[in-house]
Amino acid sequence: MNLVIPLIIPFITPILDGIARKVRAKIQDRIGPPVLQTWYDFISLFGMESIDASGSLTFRLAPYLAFGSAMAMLFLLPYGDSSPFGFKGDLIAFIYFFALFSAVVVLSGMSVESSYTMAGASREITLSLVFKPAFAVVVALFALKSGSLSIEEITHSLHLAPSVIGAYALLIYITYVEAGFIPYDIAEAETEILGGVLSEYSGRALAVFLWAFQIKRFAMIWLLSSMIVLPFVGGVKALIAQFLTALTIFILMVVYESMNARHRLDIAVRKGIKALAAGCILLILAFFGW
Amino acid sequence: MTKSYPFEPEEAPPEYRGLPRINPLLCIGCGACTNVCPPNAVIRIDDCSSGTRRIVLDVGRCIRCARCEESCPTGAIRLTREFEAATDDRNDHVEVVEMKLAKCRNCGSFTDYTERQVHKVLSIIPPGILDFERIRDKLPLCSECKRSLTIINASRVGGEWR
Amino acid sequence: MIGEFERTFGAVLEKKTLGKKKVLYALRVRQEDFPKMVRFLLSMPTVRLFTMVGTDERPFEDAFSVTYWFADWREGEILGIRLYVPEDNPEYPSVASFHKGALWFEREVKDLLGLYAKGLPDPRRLILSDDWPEDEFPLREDFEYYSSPLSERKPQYLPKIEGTSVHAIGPYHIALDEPAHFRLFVRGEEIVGVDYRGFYSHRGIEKLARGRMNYNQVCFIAERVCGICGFCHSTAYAQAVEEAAKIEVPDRARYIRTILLEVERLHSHLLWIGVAAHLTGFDTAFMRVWEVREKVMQLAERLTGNRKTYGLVVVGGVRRDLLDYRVSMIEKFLKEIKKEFDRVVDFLLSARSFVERCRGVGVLTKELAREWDANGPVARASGIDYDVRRDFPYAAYPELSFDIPVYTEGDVLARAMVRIDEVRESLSLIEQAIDAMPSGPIMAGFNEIPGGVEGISAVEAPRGENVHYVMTEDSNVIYRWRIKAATYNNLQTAPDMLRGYTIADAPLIIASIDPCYSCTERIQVMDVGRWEPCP
Amino acid sequence: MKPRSLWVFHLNTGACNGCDIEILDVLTPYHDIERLGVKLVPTPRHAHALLVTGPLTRQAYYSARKAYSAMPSKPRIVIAIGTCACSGGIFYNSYAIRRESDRLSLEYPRKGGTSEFLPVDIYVPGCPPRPEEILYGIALLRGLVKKKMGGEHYTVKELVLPRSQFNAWVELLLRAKIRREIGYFDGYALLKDFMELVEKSNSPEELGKMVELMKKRIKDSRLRYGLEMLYKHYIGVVRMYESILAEKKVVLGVSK
Repeated sequence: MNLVIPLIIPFITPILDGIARKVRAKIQDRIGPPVLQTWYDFISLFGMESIDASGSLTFRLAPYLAFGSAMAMLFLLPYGDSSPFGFKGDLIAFIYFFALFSAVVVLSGMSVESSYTMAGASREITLSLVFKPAFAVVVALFALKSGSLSIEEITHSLHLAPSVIGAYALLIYITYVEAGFIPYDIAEAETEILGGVLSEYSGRALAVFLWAFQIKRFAMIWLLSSMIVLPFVGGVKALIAQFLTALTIFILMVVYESMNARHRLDIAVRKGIKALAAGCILLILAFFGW
Repeated sequence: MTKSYPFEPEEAPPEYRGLPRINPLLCIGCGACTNVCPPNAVIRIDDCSSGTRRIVLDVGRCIRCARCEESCPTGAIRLTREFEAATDDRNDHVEVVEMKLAKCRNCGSFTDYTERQVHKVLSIIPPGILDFERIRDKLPLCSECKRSLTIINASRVGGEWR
Repeated sequence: MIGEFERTFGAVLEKKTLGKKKVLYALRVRQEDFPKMVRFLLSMPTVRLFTMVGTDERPFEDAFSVTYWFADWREGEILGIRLYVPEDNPEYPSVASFHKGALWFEREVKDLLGLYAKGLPDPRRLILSDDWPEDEFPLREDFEYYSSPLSERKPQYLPKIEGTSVHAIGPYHIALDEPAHFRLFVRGEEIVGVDYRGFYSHRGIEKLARGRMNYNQVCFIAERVCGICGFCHSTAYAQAVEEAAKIEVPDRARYIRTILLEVERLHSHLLWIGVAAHLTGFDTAFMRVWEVREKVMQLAERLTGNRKTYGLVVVGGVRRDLLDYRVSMIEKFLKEIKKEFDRVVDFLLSARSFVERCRGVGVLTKELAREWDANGPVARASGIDYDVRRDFPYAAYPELSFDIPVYTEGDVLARAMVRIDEVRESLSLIEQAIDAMPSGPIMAGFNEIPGGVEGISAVEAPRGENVHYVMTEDSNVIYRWRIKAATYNNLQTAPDMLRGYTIADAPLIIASIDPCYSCTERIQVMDVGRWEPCP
Repeated sequence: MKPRSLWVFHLNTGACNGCDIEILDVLTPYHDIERLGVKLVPTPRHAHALLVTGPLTRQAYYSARKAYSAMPSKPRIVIAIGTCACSGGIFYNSYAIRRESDRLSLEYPRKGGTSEFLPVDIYVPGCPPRPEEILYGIALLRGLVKKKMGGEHYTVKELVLPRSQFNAWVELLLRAKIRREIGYFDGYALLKDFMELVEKSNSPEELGKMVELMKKRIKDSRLRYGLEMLYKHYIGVVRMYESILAEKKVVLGVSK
């Protein structure tokens, strides 16, 4: 049972993307594609050849590695009462796979001689250098406050404190950024760098890569929703509550996304540094027991 | 806000300049449209051996400026309000009107205008303005014969043709 | 300008008056005086290089000619200096060596006519395709418009700047609707140098008009110089012919032209605002602005029969009248557009992330704008108070009142603000024009246009001045027709605007010119993805 | 092939912009092509289909071919948007246009455009095509609508001449006049009504009265103006005709 849920989720994410497109369409005063459109897209992409644009192994393996790490992120998350592979330090493993995902993206971008993928890769590195530490600081705060590095244990042993509230706020922000919504979809900006690392992928490999991005996005949001729901609800109800919360967060994020223009890298980095600084201050506060 | 087209039919506004269409009942093959058409979408092809003229309209070349409509003396070519011209075969865009060329009364070869043109010209000349019967005799002449007739006329100074 | 010029140089020149405040001088001897004259003219603060025309005048003057046209926008005067260039030694002194704005003009004349400007700073090929042979010049009279000689493909790119990598935008890039090839030399994300190879949309329109068409057919190809400001081009062309042939256009036709010119400005500016939002990933604003624009398009379709306002202008007037019901339709649409436009602009400008992207980006100083002869919203955003509608009045503009928005910041935001303000001005202009529209015919009666006469006319397109020059020939044919689109000058400022900013800004900066490659390139800059490796 | 998902790459081969803007326009709320599963993608690598616009200039040819070859080999759909892409349009035989075939002046369907170098699946003519026209083309590709165009070849024998003799001659002369007064579009429609009055009336005076009556019926001031002018020109033509008859000159030759 535990294993089934994270195996189902990848099949739900394209539908969520379809919902996002529908919501965006509604905000833009139009009908939009059918909810299953992303699925149709994937099915047709799976039927297409994938062109090997670079000839390097990294380029060919990257989509599958990204998919693998996104799936690993899913398996480490709690679903209701239990997590399939939850262990004492699963949050660390989560961060590991999360960083691996970025690394794969960067490597795939570097493996092609195209200024667009290069630009995408370098943007991904720059963003990672700021936002990944900020995420780590938040995690450290939670660990400090709960004395644990397991997601489940953290959620059950957190106590309300100013620093914890601050950490939640920061977590929401970082989730938004790492989920790659505008204004932070800088590394995959279509109108600037033609989709960044994705620009050289085609057919099947593109579908796998896009799918991996969606799963990763969902995993980030699921983590956030777990952190919000699990302290209050338990049992089967928790799973439903998690899902509904994740859906709500997702839709809210889509709505916020469609009200914004993309940031330039330097602006995003400046905001990231502010988030990191805020995280550090919170950590100090937490250290002193607030 | 979104329209339901293409799932429901839609009409272009009454002022719209859509696909041109030739009405073969009215076309006299004068080629006025072929002279004014900026992209040469309407062309005139004369086949002197079989004595036919084809007016060929290619919608896939047409820029829908309606100069042909403006210049057509009989109102045969009109821009409709239709716009759905997408197809997988370019031959679907072609409209051909074929008609007979007039035969020269003098030498029997084909002239560079059509029987319909002759017919039209004769039917619109107001009574009394032209010497009716004569013209009827002389009208279908090929350019060769016309030229020689002009020379003959010029040599007959003061003659009845001046 | 004309008075002072004549006092200083009048003695060595042959004078020909083209119209009120329009003079053409021919300099037959002592071409070395020419740079002095140009320096003298350009030293005046309100004089700009208007356009430059190269003509094959061998059939009647036994030489080629190049004519530099200058415009004094304060006094509304236009002055041309014609140099005759002999066939056996096709050289003339370069203006581009001291005035940047002349660079493309001289490169163009070199490509199309084979006339070489002595001292031309950048003699690379500009207009013709890379596979065009070196010794064929399409605008010469002995070249047939339909022949298309092939040779080996030799692209000419600028050498890479030391220590940089090349980031190509184009020829096919989602941010550019048209093919153009910018090669950005970048250090990290910062742009340090730019190379442009454009003219992917060169379609040889000027030669087609000479080879295949009569003067009235040219109107329809003039519209297709550009799909956005087509009406401006056909109006400018028709006005040039009308000026040359001294055709008096009926008042009603002038008003109808004005209304449609402003309708076109509306749709073009709305288009631009939407595209700017789209380029920064702000698709909601893009959709909403275009929703308003769609109304303008529907209006245009009902007024002219075509969504792009094509097919209305002919020499001597217009082809369709505005019946009463169409006028009331304009009023109804205007009311809706006005209300919705205010709403979407508030929405767009309330998004901080969008404004942050535009402010302080792509700055073009007033000095640089002068040097490159920038015009239209680009110039007005850099503090140059110049608008053809006011300074060289045409159509019904002299009878209407309007403000010209001028900003001094010179950044993308200023250019956006100029356009937003102009949309409001356009709305008021259309209202005024409707109220003042006289009755009467819509086309002038005339039979033929005379041969051997010249006309020059400018129209303020949404992007700036479109200058059309016409020289006629007998039997209703145009001998030489020269189109200068606004982007022709504005695009040349792009490298200066791009330098120092980042790759992320590049599409937005390029777009802020509102470049119209097809306009510029009838006879077009950018770099491509991996499928187009630069040789 | 009836794809439910169609990712398109937009390829401009030297178009005037008109078609390109209309392609963007189909994305926007009124038309919303995303309904049909169409998405504009940034690189040909992602694309199922190419939307080609423009008459194929020589400079654009090389990059266009590269973009095509960068697409995945299946399905590689090519959609020619606009008259230029279908056949070269108004620019078809310019020196700057790439050509593989001769541009004879007498061949049909006319040669030029995208089909010069790529196999085209759907042609969508129009200058520029209305957004609805593009939607229709995509719907045709997806098999949602039926084809409406078909080639026609007429060899009709009979000829219809709506008017004859004097009135037909007058109509021809008035056509040229009304074009200058209120334009061909409204003018010709008005002229048709006017000619019906002419046919009904027996004398210019009677016609004058009928025109006055008709003017009262028409609300539009411009049409009233047009009618007035038509009557004026009609009288002018009648006078001219009478004076020609009076001078008893026989005119040789037929005016066009």
